[in-house]
Amino acid sequence: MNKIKMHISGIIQPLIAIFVGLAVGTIAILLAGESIINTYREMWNGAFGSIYFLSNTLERSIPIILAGLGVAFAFRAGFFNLGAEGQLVMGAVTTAIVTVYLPFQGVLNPIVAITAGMLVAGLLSFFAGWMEQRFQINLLISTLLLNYIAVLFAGYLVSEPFRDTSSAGGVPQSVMVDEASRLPKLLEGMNVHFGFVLAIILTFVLAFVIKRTTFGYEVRMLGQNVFFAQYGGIKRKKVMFISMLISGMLAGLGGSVEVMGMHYRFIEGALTTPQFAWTGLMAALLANSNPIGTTVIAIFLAALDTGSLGVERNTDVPNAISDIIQAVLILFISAKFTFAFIKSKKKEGKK
Amino acid sequence: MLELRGITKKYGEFTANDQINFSLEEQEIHAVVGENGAGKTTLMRMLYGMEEPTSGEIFVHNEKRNIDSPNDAIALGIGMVHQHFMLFPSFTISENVVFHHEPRKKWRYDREKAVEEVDQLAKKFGMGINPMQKIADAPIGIQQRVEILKVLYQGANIIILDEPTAVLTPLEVKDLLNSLRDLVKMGKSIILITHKLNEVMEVADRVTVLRDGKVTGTLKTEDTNTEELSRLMVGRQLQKKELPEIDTGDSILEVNNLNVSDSDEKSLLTDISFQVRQGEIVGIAGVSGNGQSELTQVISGLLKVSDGSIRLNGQEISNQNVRDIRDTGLSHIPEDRYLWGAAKSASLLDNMIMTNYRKHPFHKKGILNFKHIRTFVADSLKRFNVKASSIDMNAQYLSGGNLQKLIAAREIQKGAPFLLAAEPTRGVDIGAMEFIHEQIIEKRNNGDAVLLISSELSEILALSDRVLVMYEGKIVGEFDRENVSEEKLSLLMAGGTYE
Amino acid sequence: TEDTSDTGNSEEGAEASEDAKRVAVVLTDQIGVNPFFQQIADGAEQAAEETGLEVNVIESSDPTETKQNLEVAVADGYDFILTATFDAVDPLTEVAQANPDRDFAIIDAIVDLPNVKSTEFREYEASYLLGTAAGLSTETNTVGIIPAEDIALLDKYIVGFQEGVAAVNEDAEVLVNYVGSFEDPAKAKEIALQQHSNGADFIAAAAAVSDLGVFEAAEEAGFYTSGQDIDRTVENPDHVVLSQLKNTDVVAYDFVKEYGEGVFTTGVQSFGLAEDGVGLTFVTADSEAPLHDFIGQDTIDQVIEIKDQIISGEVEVKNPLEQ
Amino acid sequence: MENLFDLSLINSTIRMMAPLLLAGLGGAICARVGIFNVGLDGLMLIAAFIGVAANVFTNNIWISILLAIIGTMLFSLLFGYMIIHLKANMIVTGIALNFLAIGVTTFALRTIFGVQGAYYNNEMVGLPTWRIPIIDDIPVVGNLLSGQSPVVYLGIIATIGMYIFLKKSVLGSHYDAVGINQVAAKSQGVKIKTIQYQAIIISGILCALGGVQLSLGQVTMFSENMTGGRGFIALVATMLGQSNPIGVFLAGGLFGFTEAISIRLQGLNIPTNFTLMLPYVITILAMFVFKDRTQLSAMKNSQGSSR
Ligand SMILES: Nc1ncnc2c1ncn2[C@@H]1O[C@H](COP(=O)(O)OP(=O)(O)OP(=O)(O)O)[C@@H](O)[C@H]1O
Ligand SMILES: Nc1ncnc2c1ncn2[C@@H]1O[C@H](COP(=O)(O)OP(=O)(O)OP(=O)(O)O)[C@@H](O)[C@H]1O
Ligand SMILES: [Mg+2]
Ligand SMILES: [Mg+2]
Repeated sequence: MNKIKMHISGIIQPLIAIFVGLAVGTIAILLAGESIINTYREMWNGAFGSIYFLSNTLERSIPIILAGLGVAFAFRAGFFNLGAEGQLVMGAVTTAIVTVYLPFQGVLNPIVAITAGMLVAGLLSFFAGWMEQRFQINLLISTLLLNYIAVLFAGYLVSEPFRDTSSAGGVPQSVMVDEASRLPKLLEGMNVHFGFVLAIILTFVLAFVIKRTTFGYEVRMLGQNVFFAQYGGIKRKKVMFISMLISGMLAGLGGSVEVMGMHYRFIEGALTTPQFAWTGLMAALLANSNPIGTTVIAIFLAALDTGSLGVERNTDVPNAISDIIQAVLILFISAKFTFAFIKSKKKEGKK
Repeated sequence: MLELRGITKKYGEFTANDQINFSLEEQEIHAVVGENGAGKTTLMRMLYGMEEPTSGEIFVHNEKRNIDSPNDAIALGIGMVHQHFMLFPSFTISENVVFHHEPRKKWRYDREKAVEEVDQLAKKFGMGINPMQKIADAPIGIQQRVEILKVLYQGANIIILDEPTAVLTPLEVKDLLNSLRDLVKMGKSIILITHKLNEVMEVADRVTVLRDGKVTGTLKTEDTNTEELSRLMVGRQLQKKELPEIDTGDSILEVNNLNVSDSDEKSLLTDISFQVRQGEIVGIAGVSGNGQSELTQVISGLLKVSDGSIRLNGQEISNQNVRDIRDTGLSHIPEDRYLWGAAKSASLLDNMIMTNYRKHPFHKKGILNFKHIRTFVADSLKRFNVKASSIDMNAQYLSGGNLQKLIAAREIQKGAPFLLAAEPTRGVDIGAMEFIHEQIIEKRNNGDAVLLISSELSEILALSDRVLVMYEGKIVGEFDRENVSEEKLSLLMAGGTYE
Repeated sequence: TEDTSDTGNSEEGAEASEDAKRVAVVLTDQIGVNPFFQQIADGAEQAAEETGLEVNVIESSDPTETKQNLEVAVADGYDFILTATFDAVDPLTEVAQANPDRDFAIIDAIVDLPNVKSTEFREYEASYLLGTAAGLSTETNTVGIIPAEDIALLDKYIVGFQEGVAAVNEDAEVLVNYVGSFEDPAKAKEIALQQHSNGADFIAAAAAVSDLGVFEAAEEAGFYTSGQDIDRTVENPDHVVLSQLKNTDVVAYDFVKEYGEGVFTTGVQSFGLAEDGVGLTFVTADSEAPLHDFIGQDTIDQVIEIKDQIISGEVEVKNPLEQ
Repeated sequence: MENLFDLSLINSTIRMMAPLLLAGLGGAICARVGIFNVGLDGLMLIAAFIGVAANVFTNNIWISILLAIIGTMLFSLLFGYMIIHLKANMIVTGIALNFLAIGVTTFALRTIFGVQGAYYNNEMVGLPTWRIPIIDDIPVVGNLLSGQSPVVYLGIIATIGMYIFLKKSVLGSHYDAVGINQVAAKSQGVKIKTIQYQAIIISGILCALGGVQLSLGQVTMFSENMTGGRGFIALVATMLGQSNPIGVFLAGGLFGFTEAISIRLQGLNIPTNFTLMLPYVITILAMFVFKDRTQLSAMKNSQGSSR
């Protein structure tokens, strides 16, 4: 009985959210004087209209998923890692530089380059963890601040020492990844690349680790109650370091595969402008840090992005509308709607 | 002056209170007893406006009232001391007492006046406190007084106390009960919730017994006795147990000249030496706040040793990490089940395997073996009578007594040669208490060593082969089971000397 | 999205006019970020109207989006796809290679493929002129320039400016301070005030949206400044006394018009002073605003002379990115 | 280099810190009642926009500020409703609010003014600068403290006012109580929701002032996303200042100062990206000195008060 109730409320909530989101969007579309059905159709088509569009959606979800998984993992251990953005960028820039300077190309090259990227990103996040552990530096602030530092540092790397000077553009970006070393696309002519497979595999690996391993158990218990974990002999320091490291590595991987599978170089701003890290953070929080939930929500949020591209291409609606719809959707998904409704109903019933 | 008629409270399908009738006379102490989860707190929360009854009526001074919020309750002269303290640790005592009824100069908070008023109030009711002290620095006994002062400050005539004695030392309990009597003399009426029937017999005029959300009897204390009350509470007669004589063996825990200081070099434990042998329960009696918590923590590895040695099972364990100490042979029932003992939002299963998850066959190569774990947890919970709907439910939905049983189960199941049991039955009903006591005794009978730390004197007396008394971080006395008496202990615990 | 036709929807579009060729303008950023994008869109739309083409302007906001928009433009059957800026080079290279039978053009960057027409601008020539004007006009012998970010791309503006100043005024000092963002007018204003307090009486704004902050500072603190890409002097002729010009609208217009008239050819074109692709207000183009006394006709005359020398090759301004 | 430290540096610091301070105080008042407000940036952006839009239509700076405050309050109420009544996750709601603010302002910029990127016009009336009579005449100090926009002075007054409110008033102590132990406050009949809404509204007003200072004080225009992440820096100031108004003031000041310095350091031969990093690096270093004691004591408290 209770289970059925829970299931229904689990479905009703997103439905209400989508309804409100679309309603607000409708108002905005009306204000802009466009056809509502047409706009929403374009939105749907842009996200899922064909295999091609689906592949774009999946491609876009890759860094969101990985950043989200990173946040989720640290969060499970009770550490709030707001540094996904910096980690994403450091992972990407490291990979982009290493891949070019490796003396060999081919399968091994991306493996080494991506591993290097993950390590650097992991160390960045580890550094924040270390400062917390050693000097009680608030993790929220340090990870937030390290974002700015990492983004500026990466920007420096590709505008000075590692800039691609071969082209006359003078924009801050690294040298192109050798064709032999790129991550393969999953479908000919489609954008979604091997990074998606990695993201999905890691989703399940993470779900497994958290749920079924002793380390995952330590992570969960530490996240639920530090004192209980200490009492039980779980070493906070060790679990914190490892989970912050893994968290950063996951976000870093998100950046690395974007470089090796999509842009084929590090371009300043290419990973920050789309707000991958923040979107990933929201996916993790909306999914209560459950890895599979995070990935599903990440794909949904990516679909909103690609859908808005469809709107942009084919209608006169300013694409700010999709920002609005997205924000409203997210606002209402996170709301505990059914609760409030049932409660108010009860009260009315009594009076 | 107060009457509840046909009060029912449902949480979804679950009925926490079922058609409760209850009345409180002028200047009466009316005790409410019942096992964990019987519905005592729920009933009082409705009276205090923190929960809404599903049905039923409340009459105050023969007028029907709707109490929708604590403000309504306070306005009607009802005050409540909650089972869990409702204090602000970083506020001073006076700030806590006057909270929400602060003396003011226009919009400004008149803190001086608050201190003055609280000081006077405390003097009037004979409660020694320092109004300027921070709650965070105040011992539990004082915090309890602050809770009562708060209610008095609000001018309550009906005072509800939800298990006020659960965390107090015998001396503090005595003080409290005396204060309650004084309060009644000064015209207050009191509802006292407790698990301790001797307190009921001592102080209450009438007693109402709850079982499974229903009233099973309302009696005058003169006309009843603890046996009858127990039967009404649990529906069966409780039986007392004796400690069988067994031979003690090697010493398992040896503490030598142990010193612990805090970060400001203030001494918390001074020159503690004692040992616990196989087949022996050593009880540590003492008013809480005299170093028992520190002793527990230092033995279990949660606190650093400044000087001295602790040997467990022949190995030095001072300043080792918790994991190594546990592996050396420690089981530990912590003093605070919600802080140290469990993760509230984790499942019973997760809570249950904390001591075992690193052992075979609980995992294979770091992967948890759920097949084994599920049967293990289900069996243990069954064996220890933990009432739970499923092993996957969250620990927070377990009543306190049941959670305590789970923790005891977890630690005793571990089969370590040494059990450190700190306040193992704090705030637990008689049924659960009996059960946990039996388990501790059985462990001793199996030839393991037990260090029992409890501020409950009756518990110490019932279980200990030997009793040590702690006062201000030192051991101030030692007794064998044969020649220990409650008076001697009380004296030492209060800092007095004996003989 | 700015359609000139009724809708940009592919099916409906085809219905609207059977044989109208369709042009997609894929921009790499939101139009508002830079007046430059607005110019391209305007130029393309005007040409399309004149030649009866259908045009759809599509904005992107990151490289992935740019690529996808190019791909979709191909898939949606647009006959001619125009894009711009260096950010589009990677995506366009890939898409143009994959679709050799489609026509593409890129403004302000080079993609060397048989089916792509490219244009680059020699902004440094205009910056040089701006520098000479500044060097000649300054009374404090201190001028400033405020670029958006410390990236090599913007050296096209900075180095040209510095060389221009140095060429006419050996004693003049050039202050360079970066905003760190294309879209932070408040910070740009702060920096401008700072440069002014260090003695600069002329400060060139080179930071897109952030320029507005420099203009405001000029008005408040009473110094002179210049705009970029389009003629900004009209906005505040008392303080924005010059504008460096980059006629992307002309190029966009030309490209679309050529395509509409069927005379489109691919290849690389370079636009500098000689081709009237870049310029400076009052020097290469008139302005609706009056010339400010701070610059003065004398200076303009001298700068015109320098312009002619550059065009004739007498004075050579090097591309700072190739030095 | 010789100009690294001069009077204009302090002036510049005060200007740069004003929006941070105001929004940071908004964050602080929320933190006091147990709300982590990540939406500061969005609230400022909304205010910056409404301030400019109202200015265009009314040409009156005071009405513009009033409307900005009202509009921002509505948005902060939405935030409050989501997290208080609908129990939404605070951080998710805050981030979503930021996204919403970007969307709404960009959309409105297009639909109302038909422009993209930035809007300004010469008829707009910016915030005046006020010369404070007596202070103005004091040689050095006059230059520093006088001649700022009224909102800057409001920021200073708000700091002091909030400090007094929290330390001296009864309501202020209730705010603290709600933040320290909600259940306990509720058990004493404190209306938690009311207090949280109050704090959120105050935070809305403060962010509105911060936003207005940005779009009508520092410059007189609106550009898309013109807060440029200042709301997040304000959040850092809130945390670094341990939600104490004076602390927030100092943290905001530190940030404004290092930012002002970093501009001047560009003259040296350091890559600009490194000078831009300075404020963030210094802030991290500052954390080593000003340990977040609230966090430590919160840990201790949770130990002490639990039984
Ligand atoms: N908010 C709630 N939601 C659902 N069930 C509840 C809630 N509060 C209490 N209950 C249930 O109501 C029953 C009675 O709880 P109550 O707190 O009144 O017990 P109690 O008699 O005070 O027990 P204890 O002695 O352990 O304090 C318990 O079984 C509990 O599970
Ligand atoms: N939100 C809740 N939902 C369901 N049950 C709850 C909730 N909160 C508390 N309870 C239940 O209320 C009951 C009383 O809990 P409370 O903490 O008052 O006392 P307790 O832990 O049972 O203490 P003790 O054992 O000391 O008497 C418990 O059975 C607990 O499971
Ligand atoms: Mg209880
Ligand atoms: Mg209870």
